Amino acid sequence: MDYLATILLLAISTALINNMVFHFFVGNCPFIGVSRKLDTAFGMGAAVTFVTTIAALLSWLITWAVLAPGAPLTTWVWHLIRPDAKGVVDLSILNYVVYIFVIAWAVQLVEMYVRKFFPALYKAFGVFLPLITTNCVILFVCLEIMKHVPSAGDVPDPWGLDKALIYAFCAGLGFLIAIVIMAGMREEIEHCDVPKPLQGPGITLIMAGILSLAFLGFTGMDSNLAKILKPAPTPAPEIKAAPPPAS
Amino acid sequence: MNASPASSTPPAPVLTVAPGPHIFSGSLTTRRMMVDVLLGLLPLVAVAVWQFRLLALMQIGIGVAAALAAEWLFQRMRGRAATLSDGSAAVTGLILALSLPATAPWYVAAVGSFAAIGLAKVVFGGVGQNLFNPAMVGRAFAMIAFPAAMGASAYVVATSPVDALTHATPLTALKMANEVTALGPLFLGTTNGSIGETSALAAILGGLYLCLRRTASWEIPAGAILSVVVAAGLPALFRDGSGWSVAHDLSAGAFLFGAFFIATDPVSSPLTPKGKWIFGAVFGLLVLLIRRLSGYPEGVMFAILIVNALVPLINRVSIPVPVGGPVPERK
Amino acid sequence: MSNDGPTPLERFVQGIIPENPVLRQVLGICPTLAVTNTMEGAMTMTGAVLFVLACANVLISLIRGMLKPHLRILVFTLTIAAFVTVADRLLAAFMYDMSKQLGPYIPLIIVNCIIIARCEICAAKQGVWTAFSDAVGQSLGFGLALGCIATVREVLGFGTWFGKWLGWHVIPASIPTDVWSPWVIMVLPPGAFLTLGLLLGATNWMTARTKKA
Amino acid sequence: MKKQNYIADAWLVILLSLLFGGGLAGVQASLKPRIDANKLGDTLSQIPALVPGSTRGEKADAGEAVVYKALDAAGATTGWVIPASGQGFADRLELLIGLDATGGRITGLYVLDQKETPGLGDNITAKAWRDQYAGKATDKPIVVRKTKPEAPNEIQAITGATISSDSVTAIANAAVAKFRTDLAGGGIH
Amino acid sequence: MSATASESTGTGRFARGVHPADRKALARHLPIEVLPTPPVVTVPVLQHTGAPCKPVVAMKQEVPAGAVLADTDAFVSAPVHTPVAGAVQKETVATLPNGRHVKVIPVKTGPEQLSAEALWADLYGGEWPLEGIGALDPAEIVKAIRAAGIVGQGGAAFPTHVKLARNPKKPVDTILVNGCECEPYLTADYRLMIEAPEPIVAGTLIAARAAGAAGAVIAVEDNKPEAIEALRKAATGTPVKVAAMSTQYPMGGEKQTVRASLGRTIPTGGLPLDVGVVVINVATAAAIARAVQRGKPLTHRVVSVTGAGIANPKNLLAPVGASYADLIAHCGGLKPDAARVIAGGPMMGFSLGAFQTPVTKGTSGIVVLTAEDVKRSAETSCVRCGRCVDVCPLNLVPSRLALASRHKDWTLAKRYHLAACMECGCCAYVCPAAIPLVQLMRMGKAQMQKEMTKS
Repeated sequence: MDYLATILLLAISTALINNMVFHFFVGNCPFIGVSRKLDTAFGMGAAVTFVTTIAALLSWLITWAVLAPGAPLTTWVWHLIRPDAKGVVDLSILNYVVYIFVIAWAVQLVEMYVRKFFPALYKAFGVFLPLITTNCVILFVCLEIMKHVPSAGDVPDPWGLDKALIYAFCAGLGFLIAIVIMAGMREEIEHCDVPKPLQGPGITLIMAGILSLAFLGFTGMDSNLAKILKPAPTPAPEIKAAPPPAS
Repeated sequence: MNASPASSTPPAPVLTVAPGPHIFSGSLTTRRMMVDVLLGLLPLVAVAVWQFRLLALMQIGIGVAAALAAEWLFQRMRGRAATLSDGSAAVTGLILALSLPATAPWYVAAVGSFAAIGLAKVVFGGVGQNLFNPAMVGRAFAMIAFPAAMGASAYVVATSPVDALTHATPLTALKMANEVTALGPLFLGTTNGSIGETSALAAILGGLYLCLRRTASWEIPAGAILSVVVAAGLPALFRDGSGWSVAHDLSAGAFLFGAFFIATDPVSSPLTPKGKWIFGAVFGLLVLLIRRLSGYPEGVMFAILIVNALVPLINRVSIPVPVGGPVPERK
Repeated sequence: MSNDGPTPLERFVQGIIPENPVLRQVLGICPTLAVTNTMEGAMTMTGAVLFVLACANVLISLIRGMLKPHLRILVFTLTIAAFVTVADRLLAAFMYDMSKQLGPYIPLIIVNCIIIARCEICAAKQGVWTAFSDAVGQSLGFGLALGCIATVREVLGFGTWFGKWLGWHVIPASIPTDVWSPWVIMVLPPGAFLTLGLLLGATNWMTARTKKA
Repeated sequence: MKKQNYIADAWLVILLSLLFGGGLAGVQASLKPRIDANKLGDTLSQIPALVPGSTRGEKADAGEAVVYKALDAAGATTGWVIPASGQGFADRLELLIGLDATGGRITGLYVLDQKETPGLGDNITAKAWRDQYAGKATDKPIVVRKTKPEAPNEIQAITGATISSDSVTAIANAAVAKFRTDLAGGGIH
Repeated sequence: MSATASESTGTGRFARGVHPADRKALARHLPIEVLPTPPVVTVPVLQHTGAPCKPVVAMKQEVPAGAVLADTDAFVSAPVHTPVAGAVQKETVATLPNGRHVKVIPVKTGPEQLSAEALWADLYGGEWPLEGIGALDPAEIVKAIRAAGIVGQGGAAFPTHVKLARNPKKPVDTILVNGCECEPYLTADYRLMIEAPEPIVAGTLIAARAAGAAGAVIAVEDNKPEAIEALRKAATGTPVKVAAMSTQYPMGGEKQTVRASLGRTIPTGGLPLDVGVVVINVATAAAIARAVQRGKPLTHRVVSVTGAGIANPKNLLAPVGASYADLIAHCGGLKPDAARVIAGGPMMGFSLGAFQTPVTKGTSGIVVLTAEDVKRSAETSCVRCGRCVDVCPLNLVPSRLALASRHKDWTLAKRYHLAACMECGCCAYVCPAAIPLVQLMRMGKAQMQKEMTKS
């Protein structure tokens, strides 16, 4: 139950409250570029979700086993070479380089898979698939996971592979939600008399601004939900409800 | 005329040619709809002035004046004729003002109105084309911009000469202190809150007028109320009452004001009755969700904006099937 | 492009306004929105982009003769990722505050379309000097856009300009709150979206006016 | 044949990789101490302000937990600083809590990282508000009130940001309680 | 056939629609008056949906009343006849109210014509025997109808014999005779139902026999109680059922009448035949009776000349080919405040610029509106109030379709089923923003069709 609550909180917090697009601003290029039609937007969102999850799986594994300070595989290999070596081996300087290649590879994989099994979908957003490589959502998710991989000793909030995958999937889902809503609105304003200078990216950004205003309404939902779902781990028994204000 | 040679025959009629239909119901114009909204808002204005005295008049004055000024200015910037006379800007300004705390400094209503007209109306092409309810965009902008002037604390002024302002708003009291306000004051409007939202009675009166005039689609408030009753009522059946009932949820805060006057803004709501039901229900659920779970005591404004954003998708799933079924594909 | 190719000066000037990466090409939106609530953030980001772009452009330009078409993007990415790592560590070592404030947006430079676009469009085809001045021009253009947005956001949101570094209070903090209050929204995500949206509109409007005149 | 071509084509990539690898290793080697010092300094630099009388701090030996020991110029222990984190109104809050040498009294509180609502919740970083915690006894949990505090273990909430105030207090209460147990159990040196 | 066939299972109403003021009081009390034979009639060779006819008479040829002027071999077509005895003149071209240019054959009226009384007696008077209809040969009936040149008189003018010819794949169980006359102002069918119910009932039974339908229903809106009464009296002892429909525009539309009277829904893009029904107009029914029982062609029809802009509103029995000017002149001409002359009803009719246009078999009325009637506020922006959705009898979203048509966005138009629109005009009638919704949709439909056939 507690585990489920944790997962639910992570999911809601990632997909809605700290939405990739409206809160972290990542994924804005495709968000603006590929949100003209609902169908393509959905395809793009789905592709991003899929790729993000795969990239997260790979990057968590690699970070945990190889890159993080004190990673087991690296340490083992190092001890094979230098049995007398001491201290922690730290390859984290290579993180960024490795992630970007993991992402590029995952994109290739998805492209092949989609082309082979979903030709219609491939036709709809095939052109955008290579662009996903430079979609910051995926790298952002990898970086976020990097901070939580538990190999390094003093990680404040360690994530297992399960949490990393949930996080990645919901991050993609958040992007999907954002881009689908945006595409719906852009189809709707296609025939509106939008001032010329604002047509295209301008009005899209303004709508995104209003949407991010709206999404602010979810702020604090995770902490309140946490209170309901899982009572504080160390409840302070002496705390009583504050007496009603003297009024 | 009499002197003219053709005076023996009556003057030839001037005939026009136009495609049909040639007659019109004519009972309703866009402007009349806006006037209807203003009339429907009258009970709310009355309660606001009764409750908050000059403070209410000040907010309404600033809100409406700034909205009209913004409309005039921005339309001029676009090189369009200013459409002040259609009343839509006045409606936006009034609804915005009614959704503000009485004590908000002058610039809240002013900035809110400019944001409402500028960011939510003119950039989309003006009246009839905005995707979001302008008043709510303006309020959201002001609320996030000036949290101290619009947050829960802004409503309580212990030293205020106006009686109503000395208590926390019912929803804040519930969220922060688990305090339940009695239904009577909630219904009549003798509680604190945004100046137009305190009285459930006034909202119902004005709202029913709008629904009867069909200026507001009744499906939207109906869907909203139904979804709140179900979503808030079902759990209450299984739990002993904390004193906060479904009736409280309906009459506290801006729910009825939002359901009758803001969600029913035709421009930013779905096209078909089915869509309106969905829209109303989603709106109600979102209000409840934000009230119960988020950090904000009230969720009407956020719920409106979110559900406005969903309208294109709602429209997409609620395209009515023509009588006789869809048009057959031609080979 | 013609055979002579553009001169370094041309590339430099083009990057600032006519081919401004943010305002004209609408590239690199993510950092543009994320780091512009203070001028410090905007300028640090500009510096980091300048460093990465200049290094990458120069290196790519040097080895442009050896590039194989199908491995081109791979080389670009590798180069950029390496220089971003360097920039990231330098910031963490010497400007720890800014490094903390910018957080993931420094590593995200790797996927910033501006840089890969410049490598592809300019560096892979031009000489070292042209590539370098292109990098500087583009970065200045980027910095200009970020500076504009950050100015609006910081002044309205905090009432300051370079508040942390220089401590300039554009709007005196002593003004009572019933006359003026900072616009907190400008510091938050919505302010970023709205400011950039309106700035793009303003740019297009001015372009149209200049063309007409 | 084809494979050969492939490798031949990739020589540049391989060369670059080696080059960058070496370069990055150099960067890592030369900058890592400085970065680590920065990270630690973030916390350590707060210690003199959090524990009166201390001039510096160092990481204490506390098993799994992370605790810093505050030392005066002479090297004597003047108190403790514990990092604590938890859910705030908007995102995670990271706090540093200063305690006296016996752990019986809070000496100070500092907010390392927060993303609370600007203008409201972020007032938890204001010194005037944080200073309310200093001097509070740790035998009873601290209680947040919306009006003027009456009991010694009460503090006043920030107007309009009750959740943020509550969060800080709850995180502090939990962390202090845990630290007291650890200290009493002799797990901290 | 089954018992359900003749049983009316409709509720008498259809969903949505509008309730315009019917203004029928202007002419509903006026008995049908026979228009004095005009000096010349110009008979169009195409008065129907389908192939145009070729003239079969030569110039200056003397023809007796009822003689064929033009005919064709095409199945979907109907011959035209001269309503008067006289001399054929040089054929010319006339513009019909719908904008189509067609060949017309002018016939100069000869000296010998039937008197008004004799004409009425020939058309609608006398006995209309009901016995023996059951023994008629369906094929012979259809042949007689074709020979008489009968087309639908409700407006669309589709050749009636085509509808009634038996199709083994699509059996017909009910003949629905449409006497709704839902357009405001028009009273032609109403007067005919009151003054000549017998031929209508006879024609209904003959049509049912031809189509093989066991059931026959005459649907009349309930704002015409006298007509319902008269028809019920005439139909006593026959299987013909007279059903009262609610007064609702566009009740006269096939889809709506069938839905309201029989509870059946015609599929979009389909015909009443698809649900086992053939719909004919009351005047058509009377013409069928005359063609089969008296062997006479369709040469005259009742036309309401009404509206606040005409001096003396009348219901006129006019020969096909008489010009609008003849009818208007007979009614005392236009009043000074007349602003628009409409062929047909004010909802779906066409406004006229010139009055030399001949009356055709499908002309139901001439409505003259005043400036006050056609006053319309200036168009403003759509505020998506949804009034148009509330009234569309086909459950479409006119505001969206008009938007799509205006911007030629055929993807959007298709998504919202533009092609299903029947152009009844309810949407434009109610639109508070005065947007010409149906006009835009009409244009959009035509353009979409054109572009689709092109590609």
